[in-house]
Amino acid sequence: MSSLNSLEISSLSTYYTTKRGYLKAVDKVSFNLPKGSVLGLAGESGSGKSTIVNTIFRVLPKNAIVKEGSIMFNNEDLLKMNLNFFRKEISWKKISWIPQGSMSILDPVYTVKSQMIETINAHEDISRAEAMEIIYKSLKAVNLPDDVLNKYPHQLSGGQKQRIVIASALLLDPEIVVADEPTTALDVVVQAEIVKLIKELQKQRGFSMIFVTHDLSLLAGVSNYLAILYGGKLVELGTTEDIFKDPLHPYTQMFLKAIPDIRKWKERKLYYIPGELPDLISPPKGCIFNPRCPLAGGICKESSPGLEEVSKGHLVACYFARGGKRND
Amino acid sequence: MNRLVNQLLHRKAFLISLVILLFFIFIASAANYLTPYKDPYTITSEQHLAAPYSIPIWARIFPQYSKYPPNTNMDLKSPLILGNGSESFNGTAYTVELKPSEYENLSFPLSWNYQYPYSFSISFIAIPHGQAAQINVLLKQQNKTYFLESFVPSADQILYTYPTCPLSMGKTNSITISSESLSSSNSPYVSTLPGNERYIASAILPQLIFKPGKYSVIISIENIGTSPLKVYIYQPKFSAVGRAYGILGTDNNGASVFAEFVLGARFDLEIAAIATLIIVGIGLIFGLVAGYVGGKVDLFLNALTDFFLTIPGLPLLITLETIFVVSGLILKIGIVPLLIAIIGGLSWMGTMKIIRSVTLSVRSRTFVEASKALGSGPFRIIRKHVLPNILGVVFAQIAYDVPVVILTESGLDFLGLGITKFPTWGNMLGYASAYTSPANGFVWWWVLPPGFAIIFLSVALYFIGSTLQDVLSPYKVRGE
Amino acid sequence: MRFSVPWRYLVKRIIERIILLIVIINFLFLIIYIIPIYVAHLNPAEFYVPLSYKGLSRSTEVEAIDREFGLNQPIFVQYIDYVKNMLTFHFGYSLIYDEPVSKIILQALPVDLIILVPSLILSTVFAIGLGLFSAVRFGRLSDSINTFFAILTYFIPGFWVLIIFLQIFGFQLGLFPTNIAQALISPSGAPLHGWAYIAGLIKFSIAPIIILALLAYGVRMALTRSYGVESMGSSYVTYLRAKGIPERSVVYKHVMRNAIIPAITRTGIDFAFVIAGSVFVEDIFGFYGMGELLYRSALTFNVQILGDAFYILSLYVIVVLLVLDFIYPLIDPRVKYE
Amino acid sequence: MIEAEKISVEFKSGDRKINAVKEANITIGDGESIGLAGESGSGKTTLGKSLLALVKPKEGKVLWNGKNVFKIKGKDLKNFRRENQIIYQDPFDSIDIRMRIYDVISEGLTVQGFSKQEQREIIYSALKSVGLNPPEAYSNAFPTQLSGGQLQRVAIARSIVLNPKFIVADEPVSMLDVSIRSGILQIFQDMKEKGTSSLIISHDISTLAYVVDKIYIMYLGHVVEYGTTQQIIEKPLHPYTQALISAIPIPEPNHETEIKLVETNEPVPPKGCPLYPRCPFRKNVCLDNEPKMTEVEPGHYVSCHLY
Repeated sequence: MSSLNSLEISSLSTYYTTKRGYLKAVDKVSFNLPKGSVLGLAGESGSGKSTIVNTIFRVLPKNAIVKEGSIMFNNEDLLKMNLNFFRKEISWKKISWIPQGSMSILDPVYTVKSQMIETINAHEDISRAEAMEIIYKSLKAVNLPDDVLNKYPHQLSGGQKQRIVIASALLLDPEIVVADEPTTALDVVVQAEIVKLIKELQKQRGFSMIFVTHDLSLLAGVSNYLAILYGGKLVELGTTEDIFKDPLHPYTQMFLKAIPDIRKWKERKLYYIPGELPDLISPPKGCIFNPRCPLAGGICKESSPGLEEVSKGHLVACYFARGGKRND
Repeated sequence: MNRLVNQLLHRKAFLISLVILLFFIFIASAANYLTPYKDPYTITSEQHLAAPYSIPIWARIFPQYSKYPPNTNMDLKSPLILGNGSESFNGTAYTVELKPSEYENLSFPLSWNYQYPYSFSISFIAIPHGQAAQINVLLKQQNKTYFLESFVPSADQILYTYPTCPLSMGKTNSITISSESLSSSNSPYVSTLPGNERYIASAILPQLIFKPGKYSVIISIENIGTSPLKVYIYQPKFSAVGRAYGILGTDNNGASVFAEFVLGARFDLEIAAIATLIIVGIGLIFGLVAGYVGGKVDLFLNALTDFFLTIPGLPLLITLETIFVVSGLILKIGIVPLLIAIIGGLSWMGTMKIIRSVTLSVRSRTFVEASKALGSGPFRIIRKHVLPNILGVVFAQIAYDVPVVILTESGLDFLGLGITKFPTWGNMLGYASAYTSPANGFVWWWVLPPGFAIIFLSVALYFIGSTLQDVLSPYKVRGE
Repeated sequence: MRFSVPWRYLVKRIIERIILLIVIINFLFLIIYIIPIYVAHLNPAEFYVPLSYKGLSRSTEVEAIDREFGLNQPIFVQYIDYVKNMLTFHFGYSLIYDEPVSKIILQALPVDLIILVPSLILSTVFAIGLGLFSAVRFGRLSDSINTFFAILTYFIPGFWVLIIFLQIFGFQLGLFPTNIAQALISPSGAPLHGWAYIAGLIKFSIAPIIILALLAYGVRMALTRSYGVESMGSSYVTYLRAKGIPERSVVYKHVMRNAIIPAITRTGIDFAFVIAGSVFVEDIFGFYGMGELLYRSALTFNVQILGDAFYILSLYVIVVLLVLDFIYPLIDPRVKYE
Repeated sequence: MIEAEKISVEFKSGDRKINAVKEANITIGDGESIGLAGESGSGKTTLGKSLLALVKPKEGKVLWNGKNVFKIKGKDLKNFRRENQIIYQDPFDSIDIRMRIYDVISEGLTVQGFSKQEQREIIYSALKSVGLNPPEAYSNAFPTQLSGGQLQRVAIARSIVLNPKFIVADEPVSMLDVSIRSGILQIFQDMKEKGTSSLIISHDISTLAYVVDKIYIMYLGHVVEYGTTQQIIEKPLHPYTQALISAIPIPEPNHETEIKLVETNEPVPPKGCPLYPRCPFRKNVCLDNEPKMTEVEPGHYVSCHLY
């Protein structure tokens, strides 16, 4: 494992067992999270992004299995670790999670304070006063008044819950933070506030971050690197700048084009990707994107392209991407 | 539709439950064919079919019951003839010809493989021609002989030191010797018993006499006159009222428990069906109206429902019923319709609450508003969208309410506050518990079947209901 | 922890319950007075006066009754008197029992609590324990069996089980006293006192307590299970696990608290209605509580006692429900009280 | 064509009254395409539904061809329903999944009295026009067999079979993946070309800007600003509108969004401007007086004490 990376995911495959067979939610996905940087993990519904997060935190539902792959952290495979050790020493202490703070992410019958203290006590053997010290500090960091501590989750607004979830993630000063759709279901202005807050905290504390979202335009301002997922596969990986300036995969290209840009409203030209998402239980043969791809040729229906480096640090999984080698 | 049937048939619990339900429906609807009896509680001829508390016939597979006798009824045949007269048998009658002082014994073999019966009787027809005859009936086991009864013409009776019964010469005498009618005044054997036994002879005779073994019924004829005697004996029979009877034995009156069970099943299911219709009818209408119309109507209907939910149900049931009985109104209405009305009228609240809540949840779904936006009126929306979506819940409620009715009605019957004059599962349990005592032992064949029937039927209906709700409800509805 | 008293919520609840009480009194007036006397034109003496009382002539008795109950007054005066009497617990004197009605009721009321309250507590313990057991093992065979038995208990007629139990263990095997009178006397026939009395009481009540608990736990067990299952699959449990909270804590602190709230709430309601359903156990085990009082009044058509006992039962329900209204916000922080 | 005058809508939640919409005015002319933007809870959906008499306001009226839509009955109401349609946010919720697609779409036609023979043709052509080809295959399907995008197309087909003159679209694409959103919006643009007027409700002002002619901005039940799309996007006047537009993420690396509102827990003043607690430009007058709607430039109205 390179010392430059804080997390290395290689060839990760997570499937769900269903009555009709395996649902390949995540299929051979590999990427690294360079130290101190923000990696944007973008994809639409069914792309497998939340399955990746659940795999990292080992909280997959019962019908899910990790078929292959590893998630290396400090030269150790998170997936092979003893679960109790992982829960106590790695989870939250080293890698923490900012989930979508909506509806039911907090236990409705305990106060915010007791849930935060419980989190600290699960990992650190410290006094209540010390724990409260940490809690007050992290509340301050997310600009929340102290009185939210005595409230129950149903008494909080969406923005407040999101801040509490962020504060909780930072309690133990982790090395890596996984922000999982942290602004979905929030209003635009609150979203901007939360994104700004997360960005500032990341800069201040220097943790590495995986920022998972379906909203590519959000990532433009947040992440250093981008990983684009489609149908459980990683289709493109590179720096944010490279991908926005020069997207190589047809999916990325069309995806970017479909995002409305307020600066271009006068053009009044809307783009979209025709067709439907693939069925992940019986995926199309060949490239997963081929049924919707305007470039698809014969080979695309035959075999699935691997991720190849086109220019330095810019990888794409497409036979026809510019510069990509064509074997047929 | 096929899809639904298919889904239903793939659920084991549903199939088993369906079989159980159909079984009870079969019993109930075929009640008239399964049992010849109409009402063993009030029609006395349908009682005393066997001994009170007779075990079921099949229970004799258990060792402690293996020697219990069933009802027995046999023609006595192939007698051993002893005596100095002459006799002949023409296929229907035995003809005994005796000169004065001659006698003849017809000794019919009887093999008894059981413990004592509840009662027994020996019967035959005797036509004596001549001056005078004495006919003695005896029961003999190995070396012990029981002199049951002696028949002589009235004029000759004073000659004997033991009890005798009159015999009409030259006429047809239908002679029946029954253990229940033997007493010290008509039976030589009984008159020899010690005093205390003598008084209860009719009850204990079978116990005193019968053990498994070989017996002979002896009809002994003696010419006590001075001229030749000719006696015709027809149709000699032995019968015993057993202590094992039918499929489910008998109750304290010796009436068939199976008949009661079957009649009870029909009655219970009928009552349950009608009361459930009332319950689901009220619940559905109130629930739909409250849930769909909302506002003040909902407020009112909901408050009404809460009122009925708050007053304690069983005491109210008891109070109401008593008031109706006391005030004599029951005479105009009749207990059955009253029970149905009271149970139905006091049990709809849960159904109403559930229908209301699912109606509210369907109503809050956008497709209902979409339908309104397309121009549909409220009745169309209820018919096309609300009802089809809550259909599963309605079916489930029907299935859940039947056990509620049966349990409530059985409870009242059990207490003696409901139906007492006609068999129901509830009053079967009530009577069974009233008549089981340390002395009678645990009359399991009477106590268990109605209870298990209630449980099986209820559980089956529960599973049918929950499966229907599952399969017919596209959206998750929490059943509580 | 800071807790503000939700005044508005409580005042609203109190008013609601008082309205309910008044409606019940009116309802009782209707069925106890109007129906028998004015609809069925029944002579009230029929159910207030025994056939003979202290050698008084029948007409004197009836006059006395008319005076005592104001039955010779216009109906609206009777109505006002009735409401007044109910609210002030002036139930009058039962000539049939030759005792004040309130005394009869007061004697019956506490008898129930010996058996019914402990069995309610025990059944709650069963319900929560077995419900959580099933929730944690959701979908496995042990869950299915456990749930099936809970459902089965909904439908077992209580009186039936009690009879069978009484027959087999009481009469045939002689393992426990079959009625309370037998339990409270020594073998020589003298009444028990002190510890022996309490021991006798416990020996007598333990069987019905357990049976009633087994018959009653089902609904709350299913509630605990379904909320437990929901809680196990909820996103906050996933989040707690990701936060590294030990599984024991997740299940016994978070899932349990969420799963038992509905069961506890339900226990409160069952507590309110516990006496109402006690007729069978009292009748079968022969102890004289409210249920038996109602039952015997019904059998002897003693309308006076029936109406008053029914009123007291309803009042008990209302009071318990009102107390519950005060307790719910403490158990479940989500109860809306604004 | 449809004109709302001083609409106020109140909801009861338990014992609390919530003013979902307060004295809102909105006019939709023939063939116009209007956008209604604001954050969740701003009352935009409620206002949209009251235009179609699907929500009953406490006060105010909505005029349709001069008639108050809350008073019309019978035949008039039926006609009103036919001419004015709505499309919802969540296609999974707005379609009864017990019905086949054909029956879903035919419902409006049946209610409006079209014969069975007429229906078939109309339904097939509607399915084609929303891009569900071949219509025979789709019309036999059950809703559970379709994706969200396809279902939303069905929902649109259900509305357009009635050939409405006005459509309210309540967040029609917010539940859908970005890559297919424009496919749905395209249908709206096609309808607009045919002269159907529409009110598109969305929290996403950038999407709105692409498709509508005029934009109304709502905040806490109040319409705070409206004007042509150009006026609103390029020259937003109300501090809230400005904040809304500057908070939109721009798909360009290293672009910083600006946050122009103040974070606060102050309550909204009962009589003053609803934005008062969060407004960076607030003055004393804003605390006590609700600003009035004023026309700052032709067709551009704003309700703020700054103007």
